[in-house]
Amino acid sequence: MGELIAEVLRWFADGTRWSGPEGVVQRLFEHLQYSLLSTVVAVLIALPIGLLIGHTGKGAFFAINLASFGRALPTVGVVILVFLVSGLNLWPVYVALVVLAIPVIVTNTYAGMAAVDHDVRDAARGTGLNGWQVLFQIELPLAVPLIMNGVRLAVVQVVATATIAAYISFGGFGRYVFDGFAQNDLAQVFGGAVLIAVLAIALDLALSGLQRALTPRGLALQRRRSNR
Amino acid sequence: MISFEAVNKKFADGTTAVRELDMEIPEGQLTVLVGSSGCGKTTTLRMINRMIDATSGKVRVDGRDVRDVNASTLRRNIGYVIQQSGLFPHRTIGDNIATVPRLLGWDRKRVRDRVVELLDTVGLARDLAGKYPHQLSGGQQQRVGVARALAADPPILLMDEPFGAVDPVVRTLLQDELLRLQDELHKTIVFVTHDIDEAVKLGDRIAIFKTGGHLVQFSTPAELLTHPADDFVADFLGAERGLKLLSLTSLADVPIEPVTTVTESTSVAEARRAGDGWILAVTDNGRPRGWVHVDHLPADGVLADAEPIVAAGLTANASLLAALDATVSSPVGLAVRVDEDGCVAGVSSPQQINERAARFRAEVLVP
Amino acid sequence: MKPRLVTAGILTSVALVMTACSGGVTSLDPQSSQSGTASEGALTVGTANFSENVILGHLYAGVLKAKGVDASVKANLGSREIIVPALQQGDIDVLPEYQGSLLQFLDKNAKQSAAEEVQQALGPVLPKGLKVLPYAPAENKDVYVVTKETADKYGLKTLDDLKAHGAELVFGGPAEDKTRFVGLVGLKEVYGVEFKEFKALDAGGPLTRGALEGGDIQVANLFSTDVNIGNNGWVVLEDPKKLVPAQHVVPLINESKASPTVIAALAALNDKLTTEELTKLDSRVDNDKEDPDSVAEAWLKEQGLTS
Amino acid sequence: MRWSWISDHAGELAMTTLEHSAIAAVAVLCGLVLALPLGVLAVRFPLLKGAVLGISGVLFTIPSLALFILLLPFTGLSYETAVLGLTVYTLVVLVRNTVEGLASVPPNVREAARAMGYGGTRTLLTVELPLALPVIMAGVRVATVMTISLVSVAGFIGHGALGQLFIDGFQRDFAVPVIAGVVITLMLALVADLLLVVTQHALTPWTRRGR
Repeated sequence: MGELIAEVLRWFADGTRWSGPEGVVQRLFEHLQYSLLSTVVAVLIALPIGLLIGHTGKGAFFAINLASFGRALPTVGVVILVFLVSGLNLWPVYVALVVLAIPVIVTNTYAGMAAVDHDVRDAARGTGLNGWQVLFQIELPLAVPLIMNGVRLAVVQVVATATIAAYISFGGFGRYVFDGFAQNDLAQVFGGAVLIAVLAIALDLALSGLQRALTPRGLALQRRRSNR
Repeated sequence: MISFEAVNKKFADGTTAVRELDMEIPEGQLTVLVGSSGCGKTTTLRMINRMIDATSGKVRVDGRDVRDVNASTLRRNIGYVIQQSGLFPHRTIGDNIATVPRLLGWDRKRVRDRVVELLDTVGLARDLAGKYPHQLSGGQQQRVGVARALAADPPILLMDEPFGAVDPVVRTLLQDELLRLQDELHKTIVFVTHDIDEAVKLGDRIAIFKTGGHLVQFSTPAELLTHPADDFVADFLGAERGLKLLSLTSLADVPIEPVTTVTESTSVAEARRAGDGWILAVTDNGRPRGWVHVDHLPADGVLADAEPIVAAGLTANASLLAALDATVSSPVGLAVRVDEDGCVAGVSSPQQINERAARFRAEVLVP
Repeated sequence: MKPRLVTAGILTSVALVMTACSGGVTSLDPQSSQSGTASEGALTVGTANFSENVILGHLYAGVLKAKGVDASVKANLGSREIIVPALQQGDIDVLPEYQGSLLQFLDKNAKQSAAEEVQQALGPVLPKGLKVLPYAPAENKDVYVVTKETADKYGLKTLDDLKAHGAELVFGGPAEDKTRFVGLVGLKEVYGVEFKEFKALDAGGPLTRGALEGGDIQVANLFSTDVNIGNNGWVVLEDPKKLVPAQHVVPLINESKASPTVIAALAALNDKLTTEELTKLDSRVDNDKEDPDSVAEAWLKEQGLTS
Repeated sequence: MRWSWISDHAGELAMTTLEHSAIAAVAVLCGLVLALPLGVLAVRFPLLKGAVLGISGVLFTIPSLALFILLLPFTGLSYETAVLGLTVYTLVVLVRNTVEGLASVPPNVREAARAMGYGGTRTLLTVELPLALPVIMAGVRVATVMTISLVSVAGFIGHGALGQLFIDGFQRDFAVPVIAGVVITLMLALVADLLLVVTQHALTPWTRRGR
């Protein structure tokens, strides 16, 4: 074990590891590209669905089961299936990652909407806000913390799963995992896993900053108080 | 004026919340809908601003069927206050109050001025405008709820158990405030509660609902207390119907007897000379302080040292019930009367109060 | 119970469960419980992650079953780099191998090229406990393939010709090519070829073929038995300096499992296993989408190896 | 598309499905048996709580394939590697839910138990754990469905059960086994989830709506 760690450290210490077309920096950009693009697309699809379900209260059953369904969908199978249809391009990766992220975001958005105080929603309607105004002025701001929890969870999963891009010859940190596996070079696998974990944690931290920034001040104060 | 014509409301799960309701809610008055839970009172209220649409029948506001008006437009012209205030937690107090004016497209300055005006109206400090709802007490939040409902000066105010979640002391305070506001504003207020005492205290008219959505009686509080329509209403009003009746009339017509008062800074020796038995101690500016027995005075010092038995002063607006209560808790069996400034004007005896009660009973019973 | 006792109890149970989860569970797996002992018990044939190797695995298992050996197949385990250690550990017992690649895997400096030499050289370098059985006539070499257009454009015939144009070409093959002698290392050392880029794909599978077809790569590491090469009119670059050694199919086996029955069964298979036959088998799986197991089963019957 | 492949391999598919279920079930059970005590300890010792939850959070960011590969030097290309790797992932969910479940027990219930003379262990076993059960079971459901899906990743180390179908289909450019694998995995997850819902319903009679 100690030997492996020493090897991993040597792997990281290798100066040529970091630059060039196969360097860590290039792989980082690739990994970010797969992960972020997928997450953004997933948000664009999932957020409206979650908001709609939460706002109308219809399809909650669908939302809850979608989560189960999404978790059960084997990513490797999806990648391969799309690959067999689309051929050698990035579609398999994006489809699999988007499909992975959507359920998490939908259910968390729905949960966020469902958690909006019934009285507040009632008062908003009773005060004369129309459906869209209730959604965008009241429900959405109040659901932001939970929606962002969903996005964070999705990003962590997507970053870890973007490893699969390397299986069908593309880049990202997954390259180190698959190459290391094929070459029986565990230090490389370990290095790749560490890079992926660090990236996931870093993105999660960045998003928690965004979450704080997006959370309305009144709500943040309230939460801080009720946590005390 | 709000009217219900043969209104029924059946929910999807099969329960009937309101059955064949015919009711006319008079303009400029405070009408209370009261009943136990599940009697349809809240449903009735929510049909007025179309939070719920009736299954059949017509709900009219100023003669117009509410179904003919866009729901949001309708609601912007009807103030709405609910339990727990329903304030938007992510918006400041000022923004909360400004909700409807902004929806109506008022300019910025007008909105700002209105917010300040309303904070004054409901008795809140102006600097609360920048705070968030959770930074306020329950009572304050409820006042903000009222201010928000009043923001665009709607002729109608719907209040759904607005004081249900605050403690009794604050509730009494808020009820008094509401009565004071109504004295000034003369809105058409529809107020839902399950508390019959609150209904009697606030309502110009009271509608009693029975489980299953029946309106059982719709009349003035006095008529309700003296002529309950049936056993259900009588039961609902409770055992102390007579006493509740006393809360409906004031001390105004009860004569005031003079009383000897001694200021609390008077020395004990001097106070002894003022009389024997119980004497009424007052503050230096004439407000009632309490009853003191000369035998219980300390050896020396001033009257205040004797720790008087507190006696609250009653204005002419105070109810006979409150006066009777004061006589019972007073060591001398007298209610202390004060003028508008709160200065002691004299006392009234239980006999005098009872005489007035008897006359009142006769007045309301006769028709 | 005192809190401390509870804690101790919990820790003990955690420890017990951990042991149970890692050890006790083994018994649920029919294959892994008898590794390392006896000879004629159950036997697991492992295979690498490409079709031909999977077919070979099923052929091995088929002839062994016919001789009463309780054989099963664990297919698609990965690259040699992963499977050979698994063989040593007893996770699998037999592996269809290819002479030259195996030799260079075990001895990076091995330069033997002819079949018999390679077979001889394997003996001493094999890890303890493993041995190779006699090899089959069938051979499947790593080949470096370009499309007709590429060959014409750059005038490519042999690997030597690549040297001048390597900087313009992308090379694709399995990820292990990057570090193997029969791969980037040997191409550079023997032919002085350096490519513009290396793309890690798969072992002569759909990725590599697809990438060559689609122009993502210009030079592909495929296998000589791949019928797609001929079907697509692709050009196999000649190997005048014998970078790729003889690659006859050879069973690599755990010594403890190499009973006379097993040896005899696999030898009988060898007699029928020619390059031509192997190519046909590959084609049925890769092109006709038949299943490796059923293709193997039918062929064994046809050849009279099973009844 | 040769759909007959499915009927030709019905028996094999059934066996593979069973194998898949077994791997997932063993992983979740091992995870549960480890997570319950870990969760209890984490709730008892706040210092441990941060560490346990932190570690499980980090584990979640490691790609499952990398974890399987990194276990190879210890357990080889074996069934244990698959189960061990999957168990680690179930812990992420199960420990968290055990902690949350125990934390969700109303303090007054705990107080009441103590007031009636229950000791710590008795309170834990007869009051806290049963009341935490709905949250724990929710975790078991998530972990089970997730594990059923993750088993296929173990296909890269030869123990993917239904996941082997994906790799097989990939090698041969043949979609039918892949589709079969995906569909069966989903159905398996659905059935497992349903079974767990029924189990939870039976285990927690007090959570049912009285009517």
